[in-house]
Amino acid sequence: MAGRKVTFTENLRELGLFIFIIALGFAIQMRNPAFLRVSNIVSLLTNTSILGILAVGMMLVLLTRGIDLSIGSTIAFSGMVTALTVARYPGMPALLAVAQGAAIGVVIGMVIGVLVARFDVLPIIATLGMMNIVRGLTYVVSGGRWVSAYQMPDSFKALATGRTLGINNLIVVAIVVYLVATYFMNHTRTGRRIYAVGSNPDAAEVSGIPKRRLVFLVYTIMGGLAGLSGVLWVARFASAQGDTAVGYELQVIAACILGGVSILGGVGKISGLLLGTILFGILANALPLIDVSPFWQMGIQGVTVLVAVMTNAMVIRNTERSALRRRATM
Amino acid sequence: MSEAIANSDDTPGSILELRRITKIFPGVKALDDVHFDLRQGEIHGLMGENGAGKSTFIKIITGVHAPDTGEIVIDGRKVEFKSPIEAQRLGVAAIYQHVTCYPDLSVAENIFMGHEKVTGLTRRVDWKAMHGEAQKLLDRLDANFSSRERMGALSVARQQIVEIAKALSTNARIVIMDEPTAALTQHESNELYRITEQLCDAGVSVIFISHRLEDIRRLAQRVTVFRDGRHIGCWPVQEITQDKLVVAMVGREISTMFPKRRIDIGEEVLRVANLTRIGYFRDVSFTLRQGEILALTGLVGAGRTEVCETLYGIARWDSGSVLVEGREVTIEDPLHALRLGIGCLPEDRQRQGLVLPWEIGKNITLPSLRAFSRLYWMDEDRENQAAGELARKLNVKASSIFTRVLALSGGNQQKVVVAKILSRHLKIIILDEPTKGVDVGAKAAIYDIIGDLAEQGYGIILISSEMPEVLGLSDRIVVMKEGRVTAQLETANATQEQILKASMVVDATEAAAEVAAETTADGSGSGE
Amino acid sequence: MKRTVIMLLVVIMAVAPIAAVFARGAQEDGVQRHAFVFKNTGNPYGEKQMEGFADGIREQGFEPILRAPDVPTAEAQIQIIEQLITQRVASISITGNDFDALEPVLTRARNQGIRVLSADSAVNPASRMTHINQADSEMIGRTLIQAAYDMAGGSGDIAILSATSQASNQNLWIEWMRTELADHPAKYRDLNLVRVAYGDDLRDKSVSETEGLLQSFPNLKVIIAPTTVGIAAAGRVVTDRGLIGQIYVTGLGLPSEMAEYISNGACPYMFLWNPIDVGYLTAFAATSAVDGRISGAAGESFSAGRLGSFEIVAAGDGGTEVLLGAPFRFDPDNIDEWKNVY
Amino acid sequence: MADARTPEIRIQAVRNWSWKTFFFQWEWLLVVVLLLVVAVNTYLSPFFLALSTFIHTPATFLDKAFIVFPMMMVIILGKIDISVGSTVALSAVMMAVAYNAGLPMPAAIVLCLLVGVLAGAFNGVLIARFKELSFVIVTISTMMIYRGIAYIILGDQASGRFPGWFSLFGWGTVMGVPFMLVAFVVCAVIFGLLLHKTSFGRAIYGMGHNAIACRYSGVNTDRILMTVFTLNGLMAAVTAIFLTSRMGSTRPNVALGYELEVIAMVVLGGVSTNGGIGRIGGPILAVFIVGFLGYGMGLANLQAPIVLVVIGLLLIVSVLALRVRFTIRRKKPVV
Repeated sequence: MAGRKVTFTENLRELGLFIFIIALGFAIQMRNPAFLRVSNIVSLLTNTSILGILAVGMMLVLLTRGIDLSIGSTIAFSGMVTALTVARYPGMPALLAVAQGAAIGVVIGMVIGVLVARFDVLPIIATLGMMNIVRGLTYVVSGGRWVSAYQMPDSFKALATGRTLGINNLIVVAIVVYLVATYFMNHTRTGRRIYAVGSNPDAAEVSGIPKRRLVFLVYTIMGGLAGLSGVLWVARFASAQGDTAVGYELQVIAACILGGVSILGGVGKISGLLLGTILFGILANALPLIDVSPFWQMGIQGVTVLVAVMTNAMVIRNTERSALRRRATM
Repeated sequence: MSEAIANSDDTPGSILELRRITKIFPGVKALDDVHFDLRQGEIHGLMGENGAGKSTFIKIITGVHAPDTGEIVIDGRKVEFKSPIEAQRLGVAAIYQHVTCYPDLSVAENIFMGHEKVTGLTRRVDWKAMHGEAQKLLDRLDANFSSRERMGALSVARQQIVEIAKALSTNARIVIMDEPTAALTQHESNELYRITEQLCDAGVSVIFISHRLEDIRRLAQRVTVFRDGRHIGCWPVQEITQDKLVVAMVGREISTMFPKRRIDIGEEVLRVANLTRIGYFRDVSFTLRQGEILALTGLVGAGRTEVCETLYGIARWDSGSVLVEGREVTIEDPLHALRLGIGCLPEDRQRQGLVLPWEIGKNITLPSLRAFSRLYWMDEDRENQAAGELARKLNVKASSIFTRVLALSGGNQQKVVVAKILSRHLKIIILDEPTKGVDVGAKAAIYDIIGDLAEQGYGIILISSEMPEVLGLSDRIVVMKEGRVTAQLETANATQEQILKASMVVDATEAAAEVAAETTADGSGSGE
Repeated sequence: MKRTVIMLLVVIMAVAPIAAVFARGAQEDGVQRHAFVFKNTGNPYGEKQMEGFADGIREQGFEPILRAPDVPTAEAQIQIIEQLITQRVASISITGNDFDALEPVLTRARNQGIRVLSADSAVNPASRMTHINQADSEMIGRTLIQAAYDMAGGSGDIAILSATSQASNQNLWIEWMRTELADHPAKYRDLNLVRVAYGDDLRDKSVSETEGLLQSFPNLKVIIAPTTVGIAAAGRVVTDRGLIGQIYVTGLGLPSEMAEYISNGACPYMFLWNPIDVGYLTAFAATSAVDGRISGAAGESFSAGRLGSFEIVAAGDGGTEVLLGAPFRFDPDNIDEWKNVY
Repeated sequence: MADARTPEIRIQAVRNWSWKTFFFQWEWLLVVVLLLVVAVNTYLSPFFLALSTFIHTPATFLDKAFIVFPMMMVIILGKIDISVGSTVALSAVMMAVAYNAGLPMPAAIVLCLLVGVLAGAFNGVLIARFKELSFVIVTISTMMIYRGIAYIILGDQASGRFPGWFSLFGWGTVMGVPFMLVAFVVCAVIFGLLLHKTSFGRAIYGMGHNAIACRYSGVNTDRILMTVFTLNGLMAAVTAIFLTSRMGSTRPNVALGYELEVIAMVVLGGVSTNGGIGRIGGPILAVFIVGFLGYGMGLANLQAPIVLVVIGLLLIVSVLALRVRFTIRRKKPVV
């Protein structure tokens, strides 16, 4: 019995988020019937998929009580370098470009990983520093230029616009990332140990879990996903510029937190993350549809995040109070 | 004491032996030429004051630290651990007081973290096998909760059981328990004794570390004492008296633990009537008078701490009344409580009592910053002087009040917390488990202080799970069980049996009736 | 506190000897230096302007200084101008991130004898001698509406996708677009300007906004985007969605960014001036101002190397300006020769 | 531990002065770095070394430095406030709009401060009342909300046209010294005293190490939390005044990214994001290090990306140095 109750409380969050998304979708649909059209749903998912991919990496980082502020810069850097490469060697297979971008991200992630795991630099500081460094390097390698659509071979642009099994590639990549992440987090030892490290780092240390190696791994994965996203970003918009994705990290973190990932570590589920990302995607994509003045958008996003987390807190408080009342009958 | 060491050499059946272990940390010799041996199926008590080197000792056995010199022998073979995993593989497991649990993960995962069950080919986590195995282990320990429960939702005692299950799951042959009973009540401790003995019957050897002499007497066959990183002696438990053991730990005699003093009990300072906080306790009533020590006892979780937290303004009560010196009061927060003259020595010294990285002096004056400042401006000279005086009065052992609290032993830390309370003018002092995790020498000092306080006319509420403490110190005893007061006794007439009965015995039919009655009461919508 | 004071004292006392060791001696070689401050770094359009400016200055035997902050804000430009004042440059030409906000610092520069001009994106008349305008704002606004009319075949919805809501250039052009629509109600009877959307010059946001436009207005025929990021994003969406031939994109954009969409028909044609020429012209205006040939008053004229002679005219904002010329039209016929230039 | 065994030592109440502890401080490293920055700048640009550089140029980077003080308190409390940049924008916009709507300028300035205080207090109340919400999420959402409100009010406009005397805040001088520098020094003294000499400051440090213990000791932790966040809002409004005065007009997107710059300076100043640790001198030195570094590299006409990379490296290298220092200093394990 007791076990049941706990599970219910813990799924409450996802349920609430789900209901909120449905309600929001309904409200938007009332204002603009174009919202639930298939083409719009597809474009919404396409535009959200990069956010979703990054959110997976960020969740891993947050699970270990870390944070990564450098991903916007990593996206720009990996995107820029990859774009420069394909512009110079148009014959390069697109998948190789993807691999190159991801590898660049992995290297940046490894540097952060070393700083955090080996030298115990606080994640917020290490990534703040790397954010500046990598952004600066992006401008340096590009020499202030952009790489434009005509310079990129079609095969490269097709990465983001092509379809696999009738579904846009970006969505396919996001789905694959989510499936792999679900498996990784729930069914592999490493995944579960990442939860353990975030849940109680000291315990992890004494029970012989390679805490530092896992922290290193987490930032490496985050870097790799950011690098991958950089390539997808550039392919999607068919342009690479130095100021790509400035400040994007905060959106990713906000999406994670909406999805129930705790920045205090150890707590967060892929299912919740998915809902949080979708909600954020709707906010970013649907507001233009319902004729909301662009000047209201930022305020609305902020209020939604605040209301969502506060409602969640209230619901949990109430649940706990009623649980207490039940207990009071002892 | 050298005669005691002799018998530890090459005893057949010795499963673990540590020889001439020395471990030096920068600036401190944590272990100095230490011996230890553990026999097959034995429960070996390990005692020593805080700072005696026990923790380092555990870390060396479990492979967290490597010794500087000396050797570890398991099953007659010399071993060297490069990581805790290697120690685990050789069958060494440690159960720490509270550090090793993952509150956000399930019980099964807690048990198998680090050696998860995986399926053969894909190496994926085999949840079914893990839960099945975990449930089997829990059943073996007679635990009545599920392996799917979230660890953080369990009581300390249950977490302890999970830890033991974890040790069993690694097929550990050598289990180290580090003060497992520190956070447990008598009842829960008894349960733990039973499980530990069960372990030994199954051939596991146990190193049982505890501050409580009672644990050692009940469980252990032999006891080893460390002091200041040195091995003092090792005796069969039957052959050593309690006093001798204390002397070995402290290095000096403690004549009387509980000096009986005759104190004049004065006016009533506190009256609590029908105090209720839904979900925690209900209808709690008692009074407290000047110079009186009122013991509040019962099992952990009986609502003792919650009552005191409510009186100290940490939480609000839902109904009932509190009168301080005859005037009815509301208590909003601890500051309010302090202004009313109520002070509190909280249960968890390190978390609630002290700012650990701070100096002694700053800690002492924290509750009375106002008194040492004018318009927020601190008068540091006056502050230091007052802090020094209090520290001297309580005999805090440190070179100056600028020593960090972090570096003090548990007992001295507790003295600092007491000094904090004394830095304000109070009438009522709540002491929540004042001797928890404190070594024997300091315990006596704290008892002494409590006596002094009563003599000075403070009304004292003492929460304690240790029966000798309750009986030895208090004037009256209030026993709680599951949020209710079940007995109020004059200490002079009280017996241990009476108290235990009031705090533990549950009459099944009576309990059922209570539940039924209150469900309907709740249903009628009385509410908050 | 005591500590802080002591440390500060140490810093102050140590500065002098250290300086003595490291100072190379302020060498003033007498070469006139002219500075150009663009909106932000990493913007190819700006790089081309700076390139043109540098060419123009070097051609006359002076030394160019090219600066741009890493973020497109007025705050950052103020810092750069302060640094330029300290360096005692002869002139500062700036592409303003804000119309008014640079006035105090530019006034300070002028008080120190530095000639101040704005180029491309103006600062207010009080803080500049004159403004080098790429093209007549009125002409841009009206031309874009005429282009939309042409592409829509005279009827249908049109929408504007702008940069940030504060971009002064874009807002001015949008105003002229509205004026053009209002001036000829009969001609544009069936052309509805349904919305002005803002993509903030961010790729992702511009794409979202474009898709929002497509979803909300099924009758949409033309998207006018007077900004490079916006027009490229719109071109991208139209291409991706297979809407080439149904929805047209036009506006102002870099040929390199737009080459793809002009070739594939998503954008039949669009306009821009040559940023290299803007910079080049600015260079000659700056040097002319420094040696006193022009004071910034309307009616004065100066020669600008290979571009010929230019006259200063009164501008709509009360100041004066120099017009580079009419915007250049890029279409499938000429795009290939321009896409590699800028 | 050994001294616990020697019973007859009477505990001393007098602090021993030690040269070792005095020189073994983070701030000295910052002093060295600052001197290094001066040296490198002098080498890079012939214009750097002048009295005016040290007296006048601070005005170019001091605007955000006013937030460094309260942000330092926030970080000592173990929290972070990401919304300050937005608070600057909101209070600046409110001031400009109010003035242009007919409010006299002094009243508009008061309104600006009031808006900052309210914005900070709102953060504080949310964080104190909803303990289960993390400060990160609260301030990320108010970051969006405050700037969002600024956009709603001003849309695509810039607002300004202030009276002439208003520009004195950012451009005026007192006996040859910029008013901003004077104000900064005054704030530094006030906040230094507040942090190190008052019971308020003591409580902040205590809460940074252990908020629960402080609550049990009768410290009004909620009120201190709210006060500190309110101060943060107030100083953000002060920054808004100086920034607006220097620019002469304002827009909803001013002060973008200030929060990260401020946090970086505070951390570079040796304030630990774990809470409880850091002295006022560090962040002050850090303000000048970052400021002069950027200024000097600008004088040498180095491009912005290089400056970004150098400041990022400085942050990481200095924190690495901080790590090394703590490893050296930690002598005893806590047994």
